[in-house]
Amino acid sequence: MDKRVVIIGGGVAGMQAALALKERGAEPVILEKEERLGGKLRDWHRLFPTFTPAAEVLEPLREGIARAGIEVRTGAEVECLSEGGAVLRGGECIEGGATVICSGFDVFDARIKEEYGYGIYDNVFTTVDVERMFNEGRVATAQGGVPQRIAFLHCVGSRDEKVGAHHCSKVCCITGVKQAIEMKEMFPSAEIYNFYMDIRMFGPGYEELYRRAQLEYNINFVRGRISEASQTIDGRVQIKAEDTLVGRPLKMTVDMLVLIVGMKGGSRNVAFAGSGGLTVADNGFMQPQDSFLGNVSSGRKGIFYAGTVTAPKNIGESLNEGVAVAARVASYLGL
Amino acid sequence: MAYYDSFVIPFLAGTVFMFAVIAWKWCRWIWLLPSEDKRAISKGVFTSATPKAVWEVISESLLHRKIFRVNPLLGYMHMSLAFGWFLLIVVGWIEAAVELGAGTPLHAHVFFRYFDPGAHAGGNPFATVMDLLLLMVLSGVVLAWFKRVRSRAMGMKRTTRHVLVDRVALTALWFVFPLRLAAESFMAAIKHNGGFLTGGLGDLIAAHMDPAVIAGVNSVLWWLYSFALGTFFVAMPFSRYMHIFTEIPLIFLRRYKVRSGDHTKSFDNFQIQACSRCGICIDPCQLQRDLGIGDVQSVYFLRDRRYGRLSDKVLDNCLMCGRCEVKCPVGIELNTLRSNSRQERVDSPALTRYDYLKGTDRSSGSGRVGYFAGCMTLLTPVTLRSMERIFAAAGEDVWWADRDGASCCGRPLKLSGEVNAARRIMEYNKEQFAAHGISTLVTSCPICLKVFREDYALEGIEVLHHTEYILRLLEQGRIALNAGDTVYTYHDPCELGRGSGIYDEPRQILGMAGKLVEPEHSRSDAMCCGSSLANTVIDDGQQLRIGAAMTTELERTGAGCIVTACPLCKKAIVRNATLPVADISQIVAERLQVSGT
Amino acid sequence: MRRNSWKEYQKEVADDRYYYLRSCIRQNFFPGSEKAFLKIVGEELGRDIFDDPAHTSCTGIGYHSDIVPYETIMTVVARQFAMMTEAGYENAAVSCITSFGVYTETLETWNEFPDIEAKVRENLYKATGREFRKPRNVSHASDIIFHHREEIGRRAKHRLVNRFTGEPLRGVEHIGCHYAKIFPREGIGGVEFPYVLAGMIEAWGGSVVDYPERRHCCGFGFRNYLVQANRGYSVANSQKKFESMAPFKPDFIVANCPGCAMFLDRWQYTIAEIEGTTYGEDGRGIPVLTYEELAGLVLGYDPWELGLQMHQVDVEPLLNKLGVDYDPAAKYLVTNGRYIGCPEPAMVNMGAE
Amino acid sequence: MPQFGFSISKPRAINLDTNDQVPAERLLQEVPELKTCIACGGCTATCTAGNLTDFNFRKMHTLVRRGEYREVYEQMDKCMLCGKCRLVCPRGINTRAVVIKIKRVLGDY
Repeated sequence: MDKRVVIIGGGVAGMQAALALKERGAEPVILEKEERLGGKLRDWHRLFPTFTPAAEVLEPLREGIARAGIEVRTGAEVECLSEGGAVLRGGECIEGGATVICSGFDVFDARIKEEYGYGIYDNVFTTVDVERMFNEGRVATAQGGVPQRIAFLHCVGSRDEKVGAHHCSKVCCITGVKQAIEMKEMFPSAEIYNFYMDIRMFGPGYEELYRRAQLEYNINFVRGRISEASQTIDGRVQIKAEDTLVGRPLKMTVDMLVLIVGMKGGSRNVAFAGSGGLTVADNGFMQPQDSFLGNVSSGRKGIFYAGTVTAPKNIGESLNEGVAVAARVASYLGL
Repeated sequence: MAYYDSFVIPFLAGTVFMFAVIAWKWCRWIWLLPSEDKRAISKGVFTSATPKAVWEVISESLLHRKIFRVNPLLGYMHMSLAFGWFLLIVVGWIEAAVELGAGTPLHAHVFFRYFDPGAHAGGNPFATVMDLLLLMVLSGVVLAWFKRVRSRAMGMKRTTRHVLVDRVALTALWFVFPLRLAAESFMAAIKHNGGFLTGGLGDLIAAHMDPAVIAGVNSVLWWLYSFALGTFFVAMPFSRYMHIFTEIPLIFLRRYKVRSGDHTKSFDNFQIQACSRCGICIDPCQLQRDLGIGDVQSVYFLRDRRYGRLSDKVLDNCLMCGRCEVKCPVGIELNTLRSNSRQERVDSPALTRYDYLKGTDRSSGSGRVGYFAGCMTLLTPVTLRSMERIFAAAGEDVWWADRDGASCCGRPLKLSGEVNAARRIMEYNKEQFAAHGISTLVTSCPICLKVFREDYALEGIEVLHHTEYILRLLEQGRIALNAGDTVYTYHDPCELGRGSGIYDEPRQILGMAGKLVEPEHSRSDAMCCGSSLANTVIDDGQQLRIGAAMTTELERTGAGCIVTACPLCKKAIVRNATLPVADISQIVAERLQVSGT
Repeated sequence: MRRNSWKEYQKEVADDRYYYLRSCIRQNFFPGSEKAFLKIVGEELGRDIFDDPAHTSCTGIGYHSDIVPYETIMTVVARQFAMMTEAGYENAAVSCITSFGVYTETLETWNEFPDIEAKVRENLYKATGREFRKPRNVSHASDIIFHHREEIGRRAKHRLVNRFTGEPLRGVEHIGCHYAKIFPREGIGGVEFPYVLAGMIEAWGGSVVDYPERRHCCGFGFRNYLVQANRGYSVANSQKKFESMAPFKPDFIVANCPGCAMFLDRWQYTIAEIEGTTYGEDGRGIPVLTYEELAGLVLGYDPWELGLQMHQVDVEPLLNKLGVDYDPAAKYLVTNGRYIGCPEPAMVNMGAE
Repeated sequence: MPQFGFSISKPRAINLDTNDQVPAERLLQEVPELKTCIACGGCTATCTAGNLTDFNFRKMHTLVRRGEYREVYEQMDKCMLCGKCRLVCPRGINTRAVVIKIKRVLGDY
């Protein structure tokens, strides 16, 4: 049988899957649409809950790929699936004995929630912007000032009927806590507020980090969803929420409003489903065969999943799925 | 007694009964009209309104010109039945008068062939005309039967489901003309007094049947014919066929500028009973089209209100988008009637409900132009920002009524029926407008616009939607646009288009900014986005489906950007669209020419 | 009591040689109770108890009403101890729950902050020239009855048994908040499962009603009662308890706090007059006793000697169940035969008609 | 009756043993999605009336769902039905219907 395995997407799940497959004797080829491997993690600064630099996860993976001599096609955007592989933009077919879809998720476009003013007001940012600023080493308001008051808003694009997202993006709660702490470390005198509907701390060390955010970093957590934002005369952002635990409307002016954007299913999912005979779940992510024994299988022969293509996951879970899918693919190919 | 036979009794009894009931209804309704309506009538009678009404009666009640516009076949069906029957009566009356002399009793006209004294072997021109007319009516009946089976062929996807009294009247009506044909044909077999149709059939019958049998069948048929007429006349005032006569006074009253209003009144009866339940209002309804809700449309609302069994479900479940109202061949004020039904049901005095508004003033700035964003616009800040830029570019000093949140305009409350309570809010807002000395009030919300114009009576203050205001600035040269090559498609908000008649202004503005393509349904036929505040029944999923269907149509235009002019519509489209969606003010603000260039 | 967790909270109660510290309001509301206590401890049990005419109010009500500062009340307490020291006693027998709370709070403060104790000693000496030894044992009077409950039970003339049915009488016990809610270790049974009164009821043949609002305050709350406008809140607390206990059909309520006994009794009248609601059998009130009265009845004392005519809710139904022989005509006559007047008939006493 | 100069305070506790849940159930039958409310407070924060008065829509409909109806009708009267709350609700609740139905269930409609 063909030992070549087509891996769509060179994020953490795809790289991990390629490394594990190579170890098992397969010949993986990674198709990455960007110019470098790394996926969404390339734009990330540090990882929750340990504040591990993203590079510490990315570099060993990249080095491993290079050392193992795994074939990597960058700038290769997959249009759809073919019989036994993938079709690149431009029409080229890359085929093998199996295909692993590791195409990940899309970040919710915060502009859709117009009332929060992203892209309209200068000082409204997303968590992605904040990571970029951390990477650039300079966080400042649009006017170039030091933020004295920062508000984070949880669940932007998650659990919101109005944007067609019933699902919880799972990792945003802890991201909000992590970034709040990083902001506080950067601006010790700043007041930081997190506006939330529920705080869901599902992972090891997450709840502990939440507790530290409250206790050690004096991050304020207000149970209420911001309903609207507007720009003040000095370019700051006035936000309105209800402090639901008090039962009264609350308004405040902040120097930065950070929207904690959620994950949505990848924009290519529908094309993959159409061309590969796969199923897109109601939440827009790919539907694995089942949630337990078949969570890296698609239900179609020779097509497998790993990482956030099937649901919101954190880095650790995505990496584990890379290993898990390699085992499944290896047994499928009889390696 | 001359020209009498006992078979005419059902007909005569039915006729007397029908006219008595109709007379009673009309007299009562007119008597109960509010005095201002009575004054309007007495003022209008001796003006040109009366001849215009007469012409309208002919063109609508008899010829059904508006239905022709919906579908020619449907129009012909209605016209053949109404006008054909009318001519049958008129020509029949002339013929009877000529043959029998003036002063003959009513039934002698109607059953003239039966009482016809002379034999016209060969050529009675009247008989030929009457047969032609009968043929015309019969063709209408056949089409009506056909419509029951295949409504689509007549331009209607769905037809009305009728109540029992309608079915009785309808059945009787279907029988009237075939029975007339049969009775006159048998009579012609005896008397040879028929035209080409009845006479021809009569000859056929005479040739193949025993004369005694013919005589027996003949007398039974005349009885049946009279009975069918009588049944129809008895059922008629209680059925949808009441519209036949009610539409006539309605046309006159409307010409005399009598209208329905916020509160129910006697005039509403003329409108309600002028509904023929033709069902033309069903197909345009998006609740029907997109959600499959088929029992709340205007025809059912009017029917239930007429029979006093209006349920909340029917009354509340309407977008009041007005798509049916523009299509109604009778021109019934459907939204007004629905509103005043809601008013009658829920309105309470609530004199102190909104006292908290007194003394609050969240406005800022000052100028002759006031800007009222509207509650919903506060959730589409792009619009707000764009208006700020436009005002600044035009050098306009602006009084900002509600930039930091303020009172509602009152229309949502009014739409739910709470007119009295809404009035309190309106009074408060009016005081605000007056206190700040504005002469122009610009709003970005078509919902606010409509209520400002129609209910506020803002003396000395011109109310404009921002599309109108922006166009005016462009025409005056106070701002100018950089034209681009973007292809826009424009969605007409219900309250702005059908509600306030503003169709051209946004199109002119977009024409200056780029290229405009129209969706399949536009202007007065434009779709509703589904978010209408008038509907409190449908849930979010249902709103979404209506919005999705309408957005699909906009995206199918091939435009690069969807433009609208209502914050609610914008929100609804954004939820479904893959294309960029913008309020028209945003397009203008983005394309503003910087002064001096 | 099926719950045995009370045993985790035991306290030492002196067996003899008590210095009696009276309660201000009990002397007025239920004068027979304190008299009965002295008689039971002194005569029935043959213990040494000294009722010192020189001791004073502890000023606890003033303290809890923010009128008397803490420094002042500690000095008053110090004077009581000085009187006790001078009389040669070491075991305080406190009649009042408020006082009991004040004494325990003061001693605990001195224990934690010896400098405060030194300051108080100095103040007392400067003001009165007196010095004191801290008591070896501070017990509430109900602790002492609890301590001797078996001996009282052995001398019982009447057991807490319904003589018509032979069933144990159902008693609601109500513990004053300051008995154990301040320092759980100072109360028998602690704060969650207090046993001081329950132990008496069970020792004397009755059964204890364990109802959901058992731990709830009677509502006295000092400032809540003392300000007329706040009394609606005060009575609402008692009402909450009555509504919770009523389904258990209690035969009587016994309290160890002067205020609680007073309010549980009088508020039944108030609620009946305002709302027309009563909580006892036949539409009457539930009789409310002090623990001394309960002990006195068990020992066969005359109910009118015990002062039971001073109660708002008539106790006769309870006396009948106990089989107490009493003279209805003597209810409102004092020992010399003088008529002391009787209350107006009230719904709480007439029952459902 | 003697004049006490005070009345008995009503308990503040929500008593689910005794509260009449029938109106609450009727409301939830008519607007079932109200059950999905996660009390984010978006409605109350954006509320036109709530920014001018103490009207708290989230609290009011929660009270109704708990069978607490005292003063809810009067509070609901402050609502202007403008519908902003419906636009911001992440659960897609037909909040205007909730207002109308609460008043219909509790009041003089």
